[in-house]
Amino acid sequence: MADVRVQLADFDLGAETAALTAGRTDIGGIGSFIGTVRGIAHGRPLATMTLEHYPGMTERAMARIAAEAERRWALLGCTLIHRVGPLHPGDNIVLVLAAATHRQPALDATAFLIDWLKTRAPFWKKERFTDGAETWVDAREDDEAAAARWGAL
Amino acid sequence: MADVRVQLADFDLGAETAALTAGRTDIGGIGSFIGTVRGIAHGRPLATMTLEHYPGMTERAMARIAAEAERRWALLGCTLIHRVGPLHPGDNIVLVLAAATHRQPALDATAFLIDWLKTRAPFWKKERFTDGAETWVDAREDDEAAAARWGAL
Amino acid sequence: MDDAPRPVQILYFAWLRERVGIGEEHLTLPEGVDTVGALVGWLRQRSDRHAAAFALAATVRCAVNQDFATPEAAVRPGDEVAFFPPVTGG
Amino acid sequence: MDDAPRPVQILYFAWLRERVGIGEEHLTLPEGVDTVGALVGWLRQRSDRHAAAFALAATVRCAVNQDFATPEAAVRPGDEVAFFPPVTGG
Repeated sequence: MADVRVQLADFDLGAETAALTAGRTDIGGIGSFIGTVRGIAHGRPLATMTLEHYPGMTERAMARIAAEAERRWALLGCTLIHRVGPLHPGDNIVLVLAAATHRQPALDATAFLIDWLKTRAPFWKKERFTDGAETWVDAREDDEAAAARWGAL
Repeated sequence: MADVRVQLADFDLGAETAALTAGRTDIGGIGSFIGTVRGIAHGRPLATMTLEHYPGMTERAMARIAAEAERRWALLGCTLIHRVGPLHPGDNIVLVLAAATHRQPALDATAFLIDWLKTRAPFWKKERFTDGAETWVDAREDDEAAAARWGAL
Repeated sequence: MDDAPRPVQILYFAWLRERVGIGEEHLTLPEGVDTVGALVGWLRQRSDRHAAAFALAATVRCAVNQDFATPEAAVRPGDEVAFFPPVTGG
Repeated sequence: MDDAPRPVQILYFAWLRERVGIGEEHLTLPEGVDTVGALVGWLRQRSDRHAAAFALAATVRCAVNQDFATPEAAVRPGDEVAFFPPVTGG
């Protein structure tokens, strides 16, 4: 069963990895991805990035994405944490962890999970720049293309 | 410049990631892979796995592999740590970290780095089983195939 | 034996919420408004703000009862229907 | 004006080290032993242990001065030449 969370607080990569692997000797590889807030967006200095979500549906969508990864690969552990609320440059946004007996399923599942999280879980980013201007981030076509690599749900 | 280390001691994923990203706001994604010792090898319970290396050449090979990743992708950070000496089931063996502006180069570089570490850096694993039997691990053909995906050096 | 018709809970997120001006409304749908597409057409006529929110209908996504839904999807009394832009998390 | 010929430093790792029985030896190579392939042929004749170590030559890898090398690679006095099995790290 995957561990799926939406939270305001930051996460701790080391602690989450330790929790996933504690006391286990069946795991051979752990892939992870962390997405972070960059200080420049579209060439302009960013003040804050605010993450909005759809409480209820977001957690369901994340659990479904994790279940799909577990269906495709024999995962021994899977953690998805996505932050919401106001974030600042350098802050963590999202954590994906996938553990398996070998590296290939762990790494493939990690890539799959972040691709699908980006395109199939209801989160929306609003950028506020240092000059006060605000804009909702547009969906990227290459995110759709990356997600489509893995085939339809 | 990549941070490349061969060491007896364990590593700390959280601390290494923090060191890679400290004070930076240009990073958008960090991929990582950790390889760990499994408690069962070839169906037999493992007591210890001992990692041998070629001091000097190993560090050179790792630095070269990291430089090749930095040539292929615009990495903003890269850490390779490989442990040597006697390890036990559940222990960490190897850490790969790759940071970039976006997730795709970070994840691709992570996969590349572990594939090439496995096939181009001089390390050798010896397994000792709980019944006392010892054996040197054979190179795997699918590791060669995985490394070959990335083309020749 | 008439039951009072149950309203539909309508949710707006991100720039749809900002354009409509509210995050949530409970509306009893008239006869014939029984799909996502029909609901969008009906909502557009409720106010200038609704019309503005749905002006670019091609960029609006929908979920019915927390599952992604197409314009053809059925909407029934008591449903939770959400409208939002393409997602941009991760 | 004769210089004493400088020896070659030969290193063995993993099961090659175990079969040869030592991890390192310093040997002055005779005339004509000037490639990796020729060195392997010469080492094989030094002892039964060397012969056993190189019995499966196809599974032995080599590095000259810490760079992977093929049987055709040159070996010169003063070089560091290492023999080892295919690598299995990671």
